[in-house]
Amino acid sequence: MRKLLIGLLATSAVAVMVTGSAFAEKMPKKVGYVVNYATHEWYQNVIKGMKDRAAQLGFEVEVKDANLDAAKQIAAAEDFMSQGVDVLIITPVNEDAVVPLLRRAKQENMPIVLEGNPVKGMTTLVAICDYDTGYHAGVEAGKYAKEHLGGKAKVMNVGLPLLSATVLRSNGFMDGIKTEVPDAVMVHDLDGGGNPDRSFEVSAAALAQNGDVNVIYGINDSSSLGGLQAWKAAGKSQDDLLVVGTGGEGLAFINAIEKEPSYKIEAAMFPEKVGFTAIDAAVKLYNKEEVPSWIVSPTTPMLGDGWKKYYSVDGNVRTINWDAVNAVKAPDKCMKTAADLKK
Amino acid sequence: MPQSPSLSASGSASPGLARILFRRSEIGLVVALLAVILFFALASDTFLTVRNLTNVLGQASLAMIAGVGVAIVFISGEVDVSVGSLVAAVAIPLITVMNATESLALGIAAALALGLCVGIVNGFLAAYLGINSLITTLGTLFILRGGVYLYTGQKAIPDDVMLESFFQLGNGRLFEVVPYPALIAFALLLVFAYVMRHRTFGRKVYAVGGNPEVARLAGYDVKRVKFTCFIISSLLATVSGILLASRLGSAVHVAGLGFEFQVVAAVVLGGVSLSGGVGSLFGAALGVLILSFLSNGLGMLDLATEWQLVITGFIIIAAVGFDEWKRRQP
Amino acid sequence: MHAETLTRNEAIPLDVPALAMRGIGKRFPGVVALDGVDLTLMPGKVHALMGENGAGKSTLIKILAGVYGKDSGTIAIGGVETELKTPRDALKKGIKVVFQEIALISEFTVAENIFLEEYPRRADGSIAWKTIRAEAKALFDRIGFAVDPAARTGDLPVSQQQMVEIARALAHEAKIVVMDEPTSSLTPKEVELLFVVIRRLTALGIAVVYVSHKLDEVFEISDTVTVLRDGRHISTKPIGEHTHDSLIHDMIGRRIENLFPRSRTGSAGKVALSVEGLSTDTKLKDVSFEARAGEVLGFFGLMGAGRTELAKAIVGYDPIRTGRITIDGTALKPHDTRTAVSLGIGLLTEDRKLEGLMLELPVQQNMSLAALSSFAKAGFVDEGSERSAVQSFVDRFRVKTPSLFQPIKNLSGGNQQKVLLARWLMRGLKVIVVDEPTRGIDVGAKSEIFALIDRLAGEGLAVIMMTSEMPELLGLSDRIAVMAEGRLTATFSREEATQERILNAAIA
Amino acid sequence: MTTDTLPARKRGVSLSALTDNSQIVLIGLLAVLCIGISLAAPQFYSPDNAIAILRQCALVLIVAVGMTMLLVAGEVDLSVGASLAFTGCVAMDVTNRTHSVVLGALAALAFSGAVGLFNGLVVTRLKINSLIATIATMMILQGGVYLYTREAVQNHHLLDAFTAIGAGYVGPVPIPVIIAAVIFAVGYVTLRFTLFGRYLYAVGANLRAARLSGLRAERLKLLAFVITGLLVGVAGLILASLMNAGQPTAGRGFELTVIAAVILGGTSLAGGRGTLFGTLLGVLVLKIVDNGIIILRWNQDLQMVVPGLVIILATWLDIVRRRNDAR
Repeated sequence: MRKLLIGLLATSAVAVMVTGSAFAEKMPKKVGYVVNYATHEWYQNVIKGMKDRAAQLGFEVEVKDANLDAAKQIAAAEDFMSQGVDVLIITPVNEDAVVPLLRRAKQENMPIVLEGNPVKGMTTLVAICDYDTGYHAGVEAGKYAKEHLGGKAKVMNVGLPLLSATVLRSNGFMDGIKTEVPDAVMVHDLDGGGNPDRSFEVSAAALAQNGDVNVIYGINDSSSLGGLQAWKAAGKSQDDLLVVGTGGEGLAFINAIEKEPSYKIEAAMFPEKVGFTAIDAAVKLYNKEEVPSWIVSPTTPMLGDGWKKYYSVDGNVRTINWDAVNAVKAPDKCMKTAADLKK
Repeated sequence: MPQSPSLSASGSASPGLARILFRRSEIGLVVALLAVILFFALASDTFLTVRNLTNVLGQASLAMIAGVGVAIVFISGEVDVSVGSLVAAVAIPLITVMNATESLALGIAAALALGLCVGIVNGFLAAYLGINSLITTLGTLFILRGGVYLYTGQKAIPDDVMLESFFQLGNGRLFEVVPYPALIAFALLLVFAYVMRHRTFGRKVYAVGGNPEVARLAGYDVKRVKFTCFIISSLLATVSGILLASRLGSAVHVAGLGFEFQVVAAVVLGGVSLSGGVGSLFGAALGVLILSFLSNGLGMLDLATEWQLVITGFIIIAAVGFDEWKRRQP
Repeated sequence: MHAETLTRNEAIPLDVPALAMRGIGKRFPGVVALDGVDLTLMPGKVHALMGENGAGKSTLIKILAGVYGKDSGTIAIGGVETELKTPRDALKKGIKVVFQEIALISEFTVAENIFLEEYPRRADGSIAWKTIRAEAKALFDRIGFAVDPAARTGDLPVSQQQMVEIARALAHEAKIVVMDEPTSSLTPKEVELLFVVIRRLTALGIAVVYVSHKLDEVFEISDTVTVLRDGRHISTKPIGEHTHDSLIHDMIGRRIENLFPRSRTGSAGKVALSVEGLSTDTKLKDVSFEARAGEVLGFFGLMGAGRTELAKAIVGYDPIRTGRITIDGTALKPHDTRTAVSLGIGLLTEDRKLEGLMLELPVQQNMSLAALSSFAKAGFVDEGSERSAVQSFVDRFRVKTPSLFQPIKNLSGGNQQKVLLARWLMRGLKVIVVDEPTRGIDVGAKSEIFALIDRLAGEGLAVIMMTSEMPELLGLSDRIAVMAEGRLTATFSREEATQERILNAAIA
Repeated sequence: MTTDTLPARKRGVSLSALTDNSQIVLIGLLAVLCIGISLAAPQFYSPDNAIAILRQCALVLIVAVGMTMLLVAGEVDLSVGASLAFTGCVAMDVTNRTHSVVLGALAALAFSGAVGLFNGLVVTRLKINSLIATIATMMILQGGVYLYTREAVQNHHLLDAFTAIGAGYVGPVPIPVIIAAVIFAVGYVTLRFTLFGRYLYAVGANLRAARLSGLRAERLKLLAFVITGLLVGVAGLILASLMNAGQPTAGRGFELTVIAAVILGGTSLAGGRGTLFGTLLGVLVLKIVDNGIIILRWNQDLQMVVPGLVIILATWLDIVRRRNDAR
């Protein structure tokens, strides 16, 4: 086992060197990343992935946090441009709100990599497919329901209508689960605010209104865990329950999978990989190479102990297994995007 | 008898921009601002560039415009915290009307109309019905934000017509140097500083906030003065909202979250008292600038948000505490 | 136009009453403040309005100023019936009032305060600051008051603020000028200047209402006197038909004998309070005195002399710079009301609303505040014994209240004052400082308060009474201390004290 | 009427001893809400929902007890939301390290008490308006919690006692509800019957009068801040237990919910007026509105709009009522 691990590490090192050498000709000195919400674990891991990758390639990533403030995001990008970074990576607080910024960046010849969701006038986007992530998790949930829940799926969606990405996940999940359990229904469609205490609160009320639920889907780990905690607090047994989380950015879901009998599926979105991919895209833009307008970063549902394939945990430190993650295939194109929501 | 000729020579009845700018209470703020700038100029090599300094002026202008309005309400002895939601709300009529008519002027008119309505509601509830203005405007803060979410279905409304004039409003620069928002902010600051100093309305605001009973005896309609202050505050926040919408190119439902805290903190830092009658608009503007340069500089030093929050919190306590201490000295 | 304000306004007809108030009535919760009062002012005449505190002068003036609405009666100005609903209405009709309480914005300069009601403006509508400063200066020069127009008003001593108030009434065209106790803190020289101004006003055809307690002033300046008592109109006569005695008789009525019921006969006991070399940063300079158990020590001083500051310093409320305060032999730590109260000294404040009453709270809570800890066992308040104690004081002091749970804001001033006095008596004090104990209290309640104060001294308390009312000072005090400019200028025994000697010491 | 501040204690406790006019309006509102919601959605009266509502109320009520004391004393604390999140993290972290629920709870209380002390000192010593001072503290805590932990502090100790604090039951009653009930009862007695409570009203009603009467106004306010802090600690502990993690992102907007409930309950922002019984009603009304919107499956965005309207309306009714009283 240990030998295998060492072997894997060695190959990954080689892989890194190979990919690294592909860019050997010209590296930017400094890349700026304006993140929408740095204190969130997801973005902590995106940043970690970026910094790791940039260190491998031998340059610096500087991060500014918009802290969910659309105006502050524009200000941070302005600051980066006047500081003279070579490439800018942006995770928009809101996709529509960075259109003028992209226009100004174009005027100043500042290459920009977007992370998250597509924006009018963008050059390239690194993103996971939110709909697909939900969809594949939904398919797995459907299979689980057929095997363990008597073929019934009554879903409580602890959602976040505020963001198109999270709406896509919920939609994908329902569409996916219906491929296996055609009469699956969404019993509750909730706004959990994406945070645990609010998710708990609305779930508790919803479960009291109608407790006939056997699947809890959360658009992120805080939401699914908030929903699960509300289930437990209502004194319900986890025997006929399936909890599906999304993101897999921190230790919370690992803790839950280990300890909660109903927490069986986690739709992993590999934030580190998103960061990794964004840096590679930034280097390509810097070298004025052709880049696809949409670079998909892979996601995959992890079933039960499946997370151990991608992550190892030592105390409070989680380490990504790059080989396994790099081996996950990403689709060329998302099944549905935010543009489809507006139709 | 504390009646020194030097004090009376610099007394408040002296016009002239320089003398207004450097009246006693504001000198401390100017020094603090210069200290902040000096500190970051030494600590970061990218801070002290024309580009960065003008950037910060542009970024500060939104809080400055709304801050002028909030300061006027504070001086009248009331509070307005509804501006955070208002800047998001006014973008909806602005963008919707612009999309429908392709006219920037009509869009701005629609936005101002909404701002006026909110000002009237705030002013009516607080000044005429006598509901505590903190509660009133906290209520409208919630109602407006909820209303924005309900109306937009929690999605941004994009600018479909992409008028160049609208883009330039928030993003353009005069002679490629000075951002237009900064010019607008400075112009509005001067206009309202003039009003507060040289028009009877402004003096009434100070009198009403300083001592409402005396103001009433002097024949002022205290309620109407306060009512008008709320309208001014809402209209100025609307201007901030319009510039913000231009910078964001859309009506963003989550825009301005927490903006009210930022503005209130800056205004209080600028020496405008929560109890009314004291403070100046230049002080408020300096408060905004100090916090903006602080935020920019800390960002340049690569300090994460958490440090920025902690440092800003302590600076507010220190600055306001110092101000209170100074005020208590005989 | 402002330069011309002191020229005769030809539009004023001299034979039509400038003001005719008929049958004015006004009631407040629990008090009839005015009951069918008449007042007629003729142009170019000075009309004195007299009466004890609580007689209704201030209410009448406030109705005239549009501060209060009247409940009944009519008001005619220049022969035309009119309503004065707001201060603005009154100002528009040319009624200018110099209020007893300073009505100035302390953050503004003197010059700005003068023109607060109507700022001179330039052609473009902006405020003509230069004109304001120049005219304010010219105005002061003309009147002869020495006040710096550029000074921040809040920085000025009270006497100068009073001059600013007076000057303000003259800055604009007026038909009627009302002065409510304008001289209470002015020096005799300044009073003379004021009289010159008043005479100039009457020469211009302006009707002047002059409210004062000071008989000499009234005899000197007024043409006609109207006396009010208990909210009723008593008399209106030309001043020539009055003597000092007749005027006092009209003001006080039969009560003159029993207004100050001095019951004490015994001599004062041991020293209860001793103050040595007390100075503060704000006002007081080297004040030393002693007060003995069982005596009333009266403190007199003009406005701004430092009486209130002294009161606040010796009860530990305000910080002091130097000096030593000893209560019953124990030194008091300065700026610490808690120890002060536990040592047995308390203050009945001058400003009931601001510093005494908890307006929204009921009578019971207001009365028991200082003594509350004595009703507590293990931190819990025994409300039974609290209530019976409160009830017994309500009975003894004859506090008129529907119940102990009535919010105190609904009580009359006299009853409020009794509750606040009871607050301290319930606590059991050695020294009580009473600051203007009868301010805003009607005459009936006044004598009750006097009787209470007298009884307190009789029961062995040292009473320190700060007052600007000469009759109550002379009527109640065993000894009289006089203050001026923050210093103690003289102390008289009851026998030595005369109005003249006291005033001389107060002006020094 | 008797009084709207300290209800008169009659011989024996009758309903009128607990209520006054403003509370009758609230009780009526509560009844209308309950009847209206249950007519439209019968599940409202299910035991599950009742328990869910009570548990939600518990968290808010615990902090609202302290906030009522603060408002009565004429001060306010906006940092409770940020402090709630931080305390939860501290509680979980210390329990993880020590495997002792007692130590974890003590650490949470010590931390939140210290925050209260800090607020109190800043307000009473530096004389900073408490609104501004506690906004600053809020910023410091929001930043500080991320310096302390980047991610949610997970439950590694798996102690049942810790889980029971938030999610346990005694019979059919959730433990947080019992804790809240006890705190409410103690708070009620404290504010209503003790010297400390009576002094808080005096300090809030007239600071100068209180000081002149020998009350240590500054110390009383400081104590109210510390009590509020400690109660935030209790709530933070319950939240961490309920969430099974210390969540640095928790508590956003919590301070506004608490203050809204207290004000709705008739406590004046100006100080000196208010009762804990009113606060209880305020908490119930707000949380039932919140719950009703979900039960009725209305648009959840209304959860922002409705409380805003309710508070403005309630405050206005209070003004009208007091104006009528004055006549």
